[in-house]
Amino acid sequence: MAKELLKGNVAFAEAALRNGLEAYFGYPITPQSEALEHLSGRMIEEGRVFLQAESEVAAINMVYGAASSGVRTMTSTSGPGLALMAEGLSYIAGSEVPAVVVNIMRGGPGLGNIQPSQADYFFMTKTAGHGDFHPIVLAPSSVQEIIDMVGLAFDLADKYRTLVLIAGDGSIGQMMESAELPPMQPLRPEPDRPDWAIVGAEGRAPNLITSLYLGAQNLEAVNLRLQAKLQEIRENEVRYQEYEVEDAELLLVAYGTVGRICTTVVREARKAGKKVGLLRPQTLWPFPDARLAELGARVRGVLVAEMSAGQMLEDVERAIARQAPVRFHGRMGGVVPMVDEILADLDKLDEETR
Amino acid sequence: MAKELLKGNVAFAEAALRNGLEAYFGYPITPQSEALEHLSGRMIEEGRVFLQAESEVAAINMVYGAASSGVRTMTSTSGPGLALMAEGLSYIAGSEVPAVVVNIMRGGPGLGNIQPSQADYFFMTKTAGHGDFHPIVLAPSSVQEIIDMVGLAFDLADKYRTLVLIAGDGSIGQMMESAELPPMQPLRPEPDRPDWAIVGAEGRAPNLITSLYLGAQNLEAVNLRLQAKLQEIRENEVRYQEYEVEDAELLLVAYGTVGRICTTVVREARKAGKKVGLLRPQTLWPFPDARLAELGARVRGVLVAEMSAGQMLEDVERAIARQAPVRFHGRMGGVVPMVDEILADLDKLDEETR
Amino acid sequence: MAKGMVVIAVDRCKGCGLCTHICPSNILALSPDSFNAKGYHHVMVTDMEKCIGCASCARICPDVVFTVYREKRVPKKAA
Amino acid sequence: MAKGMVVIAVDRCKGCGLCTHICPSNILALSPDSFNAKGYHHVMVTDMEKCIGCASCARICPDVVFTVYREKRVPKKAA
Amino acid sequence: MSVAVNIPENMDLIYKYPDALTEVSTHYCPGCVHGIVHRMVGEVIDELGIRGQTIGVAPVGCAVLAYKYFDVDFVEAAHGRALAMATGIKRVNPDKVVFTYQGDGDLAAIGTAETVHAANRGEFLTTIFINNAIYGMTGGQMAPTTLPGMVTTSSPTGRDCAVAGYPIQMSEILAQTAGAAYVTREMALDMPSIVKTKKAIKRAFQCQIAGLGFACVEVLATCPTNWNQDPWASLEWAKESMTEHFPLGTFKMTDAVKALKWRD
Amino acid sequence: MSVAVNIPENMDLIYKYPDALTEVSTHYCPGCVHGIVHRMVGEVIDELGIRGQTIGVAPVGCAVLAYKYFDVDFVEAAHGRALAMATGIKRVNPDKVVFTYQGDGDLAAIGTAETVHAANRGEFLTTIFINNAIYGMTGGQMAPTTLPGMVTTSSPTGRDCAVAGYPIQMSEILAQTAGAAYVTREMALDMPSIVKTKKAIKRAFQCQIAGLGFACVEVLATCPTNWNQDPWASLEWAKESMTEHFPLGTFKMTDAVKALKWRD
Amino acid sequence: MKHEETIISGFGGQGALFAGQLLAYSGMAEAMHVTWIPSYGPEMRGGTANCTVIVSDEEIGAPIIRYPTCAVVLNLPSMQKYEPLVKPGGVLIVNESLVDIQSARDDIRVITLPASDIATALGNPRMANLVALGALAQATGLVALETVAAQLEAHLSERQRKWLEPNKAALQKGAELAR
Amino acid sequence: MKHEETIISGFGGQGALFAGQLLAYSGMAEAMHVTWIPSYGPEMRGGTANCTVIVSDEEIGAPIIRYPTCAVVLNLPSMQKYEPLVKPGGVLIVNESLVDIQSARDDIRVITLPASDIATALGNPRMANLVALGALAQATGLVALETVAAQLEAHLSERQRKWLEPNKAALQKGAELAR
Ligand SMILES: Cc1ncc(C[n+]2csc(CCOP(=O)(O)OP(=O)(O)O)c2C)c(N)n1
Ligand SMILES: Cc1ncc(C[n+]2csc(CCOP(=O)(O)OP(=O)(O)O)c2C)c(N)n1
Ligand code: SF4
Ligand code: SF4
Ligand code: SF4
Ligand code: SF4
Repeated sequence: MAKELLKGNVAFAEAALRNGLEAYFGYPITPQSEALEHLSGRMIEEGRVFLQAESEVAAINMVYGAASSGVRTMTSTSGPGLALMAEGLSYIAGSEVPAVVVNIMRGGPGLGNIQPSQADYFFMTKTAGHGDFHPIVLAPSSVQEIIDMVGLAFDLADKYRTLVLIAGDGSIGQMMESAELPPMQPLRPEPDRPDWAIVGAEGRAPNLITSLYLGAQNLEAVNLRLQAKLQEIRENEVRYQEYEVEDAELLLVAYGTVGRICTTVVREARKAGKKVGLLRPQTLWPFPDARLAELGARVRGVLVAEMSAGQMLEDVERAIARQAPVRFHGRMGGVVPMVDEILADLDKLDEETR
Repeated sequence: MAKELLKGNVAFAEAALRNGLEAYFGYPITPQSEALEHLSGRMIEEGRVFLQAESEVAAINMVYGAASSGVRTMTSTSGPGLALMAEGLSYIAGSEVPAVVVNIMRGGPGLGNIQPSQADYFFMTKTAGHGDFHPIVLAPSSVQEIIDMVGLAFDLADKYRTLVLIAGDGSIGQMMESAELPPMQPLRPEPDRPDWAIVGAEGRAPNLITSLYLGAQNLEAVNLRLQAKLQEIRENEVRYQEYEVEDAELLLVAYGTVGRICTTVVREARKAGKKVGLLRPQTLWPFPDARLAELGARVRGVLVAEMSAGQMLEDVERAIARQAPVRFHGRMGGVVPMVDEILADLDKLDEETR
Repeated sequence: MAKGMVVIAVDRCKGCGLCTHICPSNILALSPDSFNAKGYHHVMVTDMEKCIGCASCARICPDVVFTVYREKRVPKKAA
Repeated sequence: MAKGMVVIAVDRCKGCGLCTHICPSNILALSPDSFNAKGYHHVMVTDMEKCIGCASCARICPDVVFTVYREKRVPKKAA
Repeated sequence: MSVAVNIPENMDLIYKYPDALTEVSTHYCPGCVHGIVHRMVGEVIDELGIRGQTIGVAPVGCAVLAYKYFDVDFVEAAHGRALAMATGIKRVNPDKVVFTYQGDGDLAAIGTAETVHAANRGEFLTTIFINNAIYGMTGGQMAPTTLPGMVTTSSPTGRDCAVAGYPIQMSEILAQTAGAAYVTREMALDMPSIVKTKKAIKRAFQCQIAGLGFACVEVLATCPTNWNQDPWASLEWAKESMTEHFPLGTFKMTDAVKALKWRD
Repeated sequence: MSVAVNIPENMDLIYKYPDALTEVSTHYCPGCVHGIVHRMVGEVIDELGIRGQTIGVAPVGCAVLAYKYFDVDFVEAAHGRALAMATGIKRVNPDKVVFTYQGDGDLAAIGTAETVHAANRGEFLTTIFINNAIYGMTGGQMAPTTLPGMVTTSSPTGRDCAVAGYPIQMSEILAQTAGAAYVTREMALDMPSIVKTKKAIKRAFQCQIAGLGFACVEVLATCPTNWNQDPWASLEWAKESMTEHFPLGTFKMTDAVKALKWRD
Repeated sequence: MKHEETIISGFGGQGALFAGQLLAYSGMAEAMHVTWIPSYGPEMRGGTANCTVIVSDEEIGAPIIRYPTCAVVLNLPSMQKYEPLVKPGGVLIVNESLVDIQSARDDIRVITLPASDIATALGNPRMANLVALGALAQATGLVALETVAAQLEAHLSERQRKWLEPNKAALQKGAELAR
Repeated sequence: MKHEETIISGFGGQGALFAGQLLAYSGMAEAMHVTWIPSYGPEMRGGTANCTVIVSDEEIGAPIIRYPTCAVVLNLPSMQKYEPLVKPGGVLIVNESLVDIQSARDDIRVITLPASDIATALGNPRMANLVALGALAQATGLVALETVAAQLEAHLSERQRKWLEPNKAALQKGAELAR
């Protein structure tokens, strides 16, 4: 496929379709509505399922239903909508059906506004709902990466029978960039639905999708199995990208839009003769804590940059465990950090740790 | 008042009423329904507002409305219901109205079961909804303490115009214990509603309760104010209880029901000649990290016990920052840890760190 | 001979007594002193000869305790 | 003399033109070339003499641009 | 299930345990109408020969464990979201028969939006709606359908409608949606009504199979436990009191549904 | 607001800027009916003399900033939850006049449960429901009220009701609730209908003040921007097409409401 | 030091929960610390009901225990479940009217008494719980029988008032049999 | 190395976003990295519209910037907002048909041209964006004018096709005036 100039929202939607998305359910919310709009035409064109739900609560439970039937299904939303999905997300996690949810983050709390933000980090990585579970959380920093991550998300969801979230932000959703879409994948024919899927019990014992387990011991057993799976994911699926960390004395940690901004910061800092490197987590859960612990032992200081009051910051602090000072550059409410502002904080960190 | 044998759910409900609760909105869910049931009679008796809502989503938004009018108001629920409230909680936080929400935790994820659990720790302390905020989270370990904490919760909510959550579990809700209720407080008369409250604009400029701030700069300013308030709370409202930590070589950290179980563990361990102490956080947010960091420097090892896969564990690890090994004893799905099992893990830690 | 006949899955019965009220022949009763495996006073037939095979018991029983038989009818014209 | 009269808050106008269609006297039009402070071609009265003071313009205007006056009526009996 | 008895030659089997039900004994209280309706649904599945094509959606409510009792593929939905989940399922399995089985708290309180919109979209789904005027599972709190004056654990002095709202009439509401093809209120409280309810359930399944639109059968039922009544008395009470606030009848039936040929 | 003009002695002021509105110019698009209805609500508040007793609840939708335009206490609710929030407010301020102002996405999609239950409880609230058949604020996606065949950004080939559901008739639904005292569908699309709508709004406020129950005025409106029509053309189109799917009329009016004395 | 961790268990209507509450009230009345916690949840539909009561001179840590120091079993399933769990040196009270198996434990004190039959004789089989409670008080010496009787008087519901004297007799009878 | 960070800003209907996309397409066509991001949100109702386009030989970090190296201002509010922000050494293109103030900056290159008038003369005032884009291409040398014309041809919507030649003329005219 050739490169095209693609808007992030349209790109991830089309990428999902080409990765075999069979059913999309969603409710409009800025700044991701173009994804829903794109699929409203394309899915019908391809003879697949598109349905605008009456709310995000309904949308996630429709996804839950379709996922229970073993098809590739997803929804997309932004903060307030994601919050409404929390119960459904927990049910999806508890009954171990594969599903993908894209969250294009906007300013909060409450109605806030619709500018880019990363303030749903905690919500997505720590919980996403009541009870013990973590979804896999992927954090793209470009239109190309969100395209690629949609494919990855479906593969991981299917492989682990788990919930996968994609943590974008308004900037990635609204931006156009040149990127390449994947080729159209053929749909899995119905008879190939996974053997746990509920599709009618003809010729076999009935299947059941549930998250109810009466009796503490039973539910604990399920939780232990879930935790074992999460452990496996922790061991195998940590992803991150490093820029110039080999000789870095100062380490930047940032993801998504801020991550890509920090590549410029690294370039500028290097021009100014500072040995700065960047670790950009591509999975927010599982988090690259082992790698950070290693780097923490080697660098003079760490600067975390986020569009939030400091959420990933806590995970970085935990990983670094005071091996080096950890400082924070955060913008909120839709303000996107600028290269020179981050550079200024790097300078301070440099002096402080010299 | 004399001591009575009181069930946790009834106790906190009656305590709320006596602390000036003017309006309760809720939706039944085990294991907290007795609170709603108790108030269904008592509030009407006292001429106050009790309304069983059509859902938790409606309940929290009714609370939001009543709170906007400057009255003491609350709801109570359990995991799945709390998850449904996430959006509303974020609005309440974003528009800075005081409200109290009691969460009597049960096994998850999904429908799970109704036995005691502590697996909503992340949900409550890290986020409770989309965007940047933390509610204050109080963690009672006895019927008396949940009574006392309801009063504290309303005071803190009013003082900081913030959301306060009470993190109970099925055991605290269902248990009867002897405890003393506070005396009946008189209701604040309507003219004394706070000056920001919306009660009709007669004779003054209109008031507005909103969480919408167009323009990134405006919303950032609001967030900065919010964060400043949270910082103030961090500095002033950390609460915890210590048992025998003075000479402790091994430190237990546990809250709520597990916290009280661990007092027995400490007693038993001491009988066996082990120098064990317990730190029991009473506020989960703000978290007693400074105190833990101090203790971490002094002890040989730390054992965290929770009814979860390890949630508070992460905060403890961050605070201890590898000054001492941190180990974990966790039960899930409604299983309550037993004294001897925790003792066994303490023994292991003892040997490991000798 | 009886027109109908019921077979009772005794251990499914929870002793709710609905069938005893509905039986037009009044031949169902709860065992006054024996318990089934679940610990309930279960249903019994007091006089099977009077059973008319109406299946009312089966239709009202929430626990599907009854299997019902009825005398073969002389085939009529199809309705 | 005109039966009615309107006062226009020019800078509130967004030039939607609803009033120009509704005016029974057909005396409202959008300024063909002048803009108001908001940058819109705003409404103007072409012939105030023909205004009958019906307030239709005021009632349909989404931006409450109009204030309307009408000739005093000879007081009638109360309805 | 079967007991070793000799069945005389001249006897026809006229009622047997439905194939579509498992042999698991239910957790329902003695005399609970849930069991009666389960049986009817099982029979309808048998009669239509759709066991292998049917997918059930269990609610949160006393029927939460319904999946144990039906020998068909099942999912357990979140409280109130059965029809949203069913929509997701049906849309990706358009050739399967999907039904939800829901209580009044589930369908008419927390699930109101999902219910109304599934109906209004005309989802090809069948809903069995058990209206027992109370929240059974959680210990007898007031339901949106609780009758005026009725004492529950959350209306201890009896439902005061002026404060707590009125019994909600879901069938009347659903009949106002364009997508509903068949909306009826029945009861399962005596022999004629049980026979009639079963017919309605069958029609509601056939409506789906024929692709005619959304079908909902509201069944007036009892909860002897939380009503604090003996099972038979509760049937009598319900017949008298519930029908007063919930008039029986078919509130919507499109011509196509009317014209359905019965496959008996 | 005022301009220095000489008003002849023989002239009466017959229309002036309502006191209950602030002087802030709205953010609505040129020709948007939201502005017309705002004005009417402002006038009604003036006429009833309740500015200081009124509390408004803004929705999420194009009217999200309504609080800027009314000179009364206001809250901004979460999307769809205006009536839940209003319930909380009214219950603790029973002597105040509380109204919600909501769009079709807010009231009839995500807020369906809150809407139906506030009505069914008979909350003493007044709801102004702007039905413009589209999601204006988010860029013109299909609403639950979008007409068959209508092109929107999420129904690019026109709404196919068989797949996307039918235009939902909320007034018909709300009329089925016991707590609703006054439910009417009006339009604000030409002079007579505007005059009539204002009367309905006034009645809906009076209904609340008199404590008669829940009142909802559905107002058929336009969204010239997302309909891609010139403002006047959009009024004409709406009059023709919308009324076909949303018949005008009063769907419920209790005798007490009928008997209301007009304080004009 | 006094400290007992008791589980009382039986069928739904047998009053296990109330007996537990009475024990807790009695402990309170004697100025001890007490906790009472019921089993709750799915077991509610039909099934059994049980509660855990801890009465202690010291502040109570864990309100939920796995191995009781005393168990009162009013029916067969309860016997099967709790008999093996009683801590060595503990006490097991068995309602032999409904439990037709015997305990094989020789490291605990087993008190077997026909509680339901005694209760029926006293007028109401539902008083078996009090017979057993009387035995428990007697066997453990945890609380005085008079205290229990006084608490019974204080906490019997209006509707049950008429059963006060028979109830007291039941307590008494149980205590006698445990002597 | 080529690297320009451009903001194009105007009223809703003035085509600022499309001009930005054309610039991005042209950058792509010349094998450079590009990003385009619109302002979105409440400004949509009425108000102004702007976009940020970065075209660069290198991979692009921040897609959002505060100080552009080029700004194209099609109306007065845009002029007021962006004129002060252009980086020293940068380029400012001003549509003087609608902007009646002058830039006081002497550290940047200011190109003032009556874009709307030119566009009107060419048949449609809506082509002012292309006049300005032509000037931008010319002034910065970021992309060749032919590339822009080719991309215009490739991306003009069906409905707009009839305006292709006048559009090209507008580009040309703008470029001429910036020479
Ligand atoms: C989100 C959420 N809220 C509340 C509950 C608790 N809950 C379980 S069932 C139920 C209501 C049951 O009533 P109904 O639907 O009428 O069914 P019934 O038990 O009477 O058959 C409630 C409130 C829950 N599980 N999840
Ligand atoms: C939970 C949530 N979901 C979605 C949105 C996005 N959203 C804002 S307004 C709106 C719909 C607006 O349509 P309507 O209510 O019809 O009002 P209109 O704008 O047409 O006046 C939506 C979906 C949101 N803010 N919150
Ligand atoms: S079949 Fe009819 S007559 Fe026979 S036992 Fe059943 S109800 Fe009675
Ligand atoms: S008052 Fe009537 S006649 Fe006068 S300008 Fe307005 S619409 Fe026209
Ligand atoms: S609680 Fe009520 S609805 Fe539930 S099983 Fe028992 S009788 Fe049936
Ligand atoms: S988008 Fe539509 S509803 Fe919103 S202000 Fe513009 S015209 Fe009105």
